[in-house]
Amino acid sequence: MTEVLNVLLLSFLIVCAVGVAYIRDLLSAVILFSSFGLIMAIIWQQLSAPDVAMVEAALGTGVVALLLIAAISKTKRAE
Amino acid sequence: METLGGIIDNYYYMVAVILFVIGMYTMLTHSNMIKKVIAMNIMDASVFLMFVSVGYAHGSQAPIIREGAEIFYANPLPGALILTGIVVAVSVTAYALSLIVKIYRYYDTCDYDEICEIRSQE
Amino acid sequence: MGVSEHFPALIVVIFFITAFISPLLYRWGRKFSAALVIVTIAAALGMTVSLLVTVQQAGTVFYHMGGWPPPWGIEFKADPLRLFMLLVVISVSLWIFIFALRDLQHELKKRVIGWYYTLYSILVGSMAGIVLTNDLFNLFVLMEICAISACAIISIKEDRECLEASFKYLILSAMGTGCFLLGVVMLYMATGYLNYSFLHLELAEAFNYYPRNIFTAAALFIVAFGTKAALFPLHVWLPDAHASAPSPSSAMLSGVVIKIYAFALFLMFYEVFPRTLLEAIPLNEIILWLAALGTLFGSIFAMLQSDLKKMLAFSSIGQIAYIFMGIGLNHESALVGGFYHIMVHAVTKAMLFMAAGVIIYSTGVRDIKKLAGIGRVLPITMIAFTIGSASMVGIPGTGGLISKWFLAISALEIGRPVFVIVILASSLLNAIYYMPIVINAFMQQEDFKKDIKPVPRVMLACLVIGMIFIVISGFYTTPVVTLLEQALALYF
Amino acid sequence: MPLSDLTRSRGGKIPIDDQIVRITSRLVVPFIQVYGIYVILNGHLSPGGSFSGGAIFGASLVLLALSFNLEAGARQIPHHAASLLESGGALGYALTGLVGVFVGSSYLANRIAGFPMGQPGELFSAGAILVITVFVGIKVASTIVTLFYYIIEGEK
Repeated sequence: MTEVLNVLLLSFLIVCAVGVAYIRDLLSAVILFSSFGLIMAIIWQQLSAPDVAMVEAALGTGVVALLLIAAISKTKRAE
Repeated sequence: METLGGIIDNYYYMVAVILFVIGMYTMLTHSNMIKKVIAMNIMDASVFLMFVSVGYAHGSQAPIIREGAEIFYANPLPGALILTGIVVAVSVTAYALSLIVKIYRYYDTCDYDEICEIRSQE
Repeated sequence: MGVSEHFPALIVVIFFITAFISPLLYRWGRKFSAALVIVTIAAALGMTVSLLVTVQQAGTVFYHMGGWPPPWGIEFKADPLRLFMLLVVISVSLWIFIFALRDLQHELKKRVIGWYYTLYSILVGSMAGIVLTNDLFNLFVLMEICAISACAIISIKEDRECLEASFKYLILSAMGTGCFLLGVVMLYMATGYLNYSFLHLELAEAFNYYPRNIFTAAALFIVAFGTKAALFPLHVWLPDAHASAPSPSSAMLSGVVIKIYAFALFLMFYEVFPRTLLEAIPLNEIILWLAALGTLFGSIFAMLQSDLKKMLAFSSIGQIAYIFMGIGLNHESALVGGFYHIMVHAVTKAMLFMAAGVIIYSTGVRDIKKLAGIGRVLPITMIAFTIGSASMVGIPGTGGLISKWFLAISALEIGRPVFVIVILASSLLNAIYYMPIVINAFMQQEDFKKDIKPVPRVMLACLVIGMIFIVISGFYTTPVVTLLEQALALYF
Repeated sequence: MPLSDLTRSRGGKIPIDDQIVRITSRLVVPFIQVYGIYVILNGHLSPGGSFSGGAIFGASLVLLALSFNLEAGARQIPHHAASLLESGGALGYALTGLVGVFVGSSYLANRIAGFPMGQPGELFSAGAILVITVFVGIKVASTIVTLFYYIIEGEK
């Protein structure tokens, strides 16, 4: 059962990555990237690395998205 | 058929490599600099995924010592190293973003091609 | 024993301590800020020399961080070759820093100079770490620190070219690091070790089971270090980055930083990968031919430039290729040539960038064509430039000849005369773009028209030291060559 | 473009100046901060540690700045204090490592250098690790705040 979950999560990762590549709106790309990080955090948990999951949830999802949004707010939103 | 079986068995590696390629492709082909930074993060994350999945064996538990029963632990080393890797990636990202904000102030654009155009006209 | 036992770790650590003290010091005791950095680098130099003496008497020294032995802990290794490299890195950075003290005040805003000291110490410390470390993941972290601080000493001069160039450098270097880490994962997958020595033993056997992993890792390493060291087709970031940076940063980046990565690639090939791998696929050939192309194309690109610093930056692409040629020829005396070139080119290119810095400081001219007759107003600077150019071309009496001589001899010895022709051709090309500047500067009848600012004595003294060193390295080669031969004998 | 423009949807206006956001964040922030400190202090016992804890703590300060306004947030941790904490945290790490050298063991040595070890599973059971963790936690938290302000404010 976890196999199915893992495969779903991994395919979601790929979808997010492709989405980031294609979306023209940068803010949406950042949100997609943030969800990429969230899924990544769950995958770390599945891979028995809870400490990495924690760091990914805090840094990868929160702080990086925050910095990206801050940067976009100082520059342009559209690509 | 054997190759296919190998691919299915190692799906973490396959996904990691696919993400690496997507990340690198986006980083090198898109001219928007913020997009490049996001893609760089995706590329890094894919390498981290690969590293951690090397340390994971099917059914292994998180490496936290518990009393009593013998538990089959995952290799803690990749996890510990990847922590450092994530922090390094975040610091590179932050530095790149602060550069982008400064570049925007001079060129009024985040697009690398446009910057090259502006520079070539001078 | 006492504290001397800890020198391998302390050499790296004191730089980081200084780096974090200096912003605090810059706030309250600005006078001591620069002195602190100089004292730190000098202390590291002293430790390196003392360590070199120890190593030559007692053999290679290993240092385990936190007392944990490998493969669990991080290991630092001090063998003669690394210490030679460390000696070059630290002494050249001390020399550049003394030059930088005056030059920075004119190129940077006052409030960022304190941060420049911080970044400079971090950069030197991380390079010392890259040289000494014996652990792949530690190498990755230090490489990333080195890349960020190298970008930062470019972008600290906040004009548009610097920012853009340093962004380009950052992105390409991040790509390089990504490739490197993927390669590390491949090796970890096959062996389960990250320590060089353990990897070397284990890979010889693992090569029979997972050849593809190891091939991929080798390819990724070539791309990663090639990008960071500006090996020919991966050099695109270098000219902008090195040309637009403040002159001391250019001297540092072109003189030292790119060589560190060439050295790291050397370690990968001779300390990590087993010999069987290098015999199984022609990795050396790939590097050799890229290097041969690099020597030629670097010089050809340099010929087309009109900006002085840009020309010097392109010339770095040609010169770093000699070092890669030394690695690629896979022969002891070729490596002696390569390492000798690391030392000579570090000094020469740093001195040329310093001379360019003096010219820009004093006259504000960057265009090569406008330099006519400058030799009469800035004689010492232009004499330094002349000697530096002579060393680049490889005229007898300068250090540049010695390294090319060793490379050519070993190319003949292993029966590859093609590379002798490549070396000769590239020397000729070097002469074509360096000599006109020198001739114009001294021979031109017309006077130099611009006003000149008087040049501080410290800057001129630095140039004189460089000149003396280049000439000495051209005549008195025995100690360094003996040291290198001794050090390299461990690998063959 | 100011930050509030970003949160506006394309048609209507939803400014970030919102009562609900303010009250919620005022409620949540103390808990986040306590959680951050918990993660920092228990890094050697449970998943987490200085990086994640410091990031959580720093993010709480940024959240405060976002939900009120930047000036109110900046008052929480002034710029010069932040840069002081950054250098101090890193310096603390390096100097703690040096203790090992002075005692006669190696750099960053822990048990061998004679740091007191408690019972496994207790808070004070890891010697130098806890000290280093606290220093790094301070550094990470202040760095994140500094980074955010640096990007959002630009030229200081």
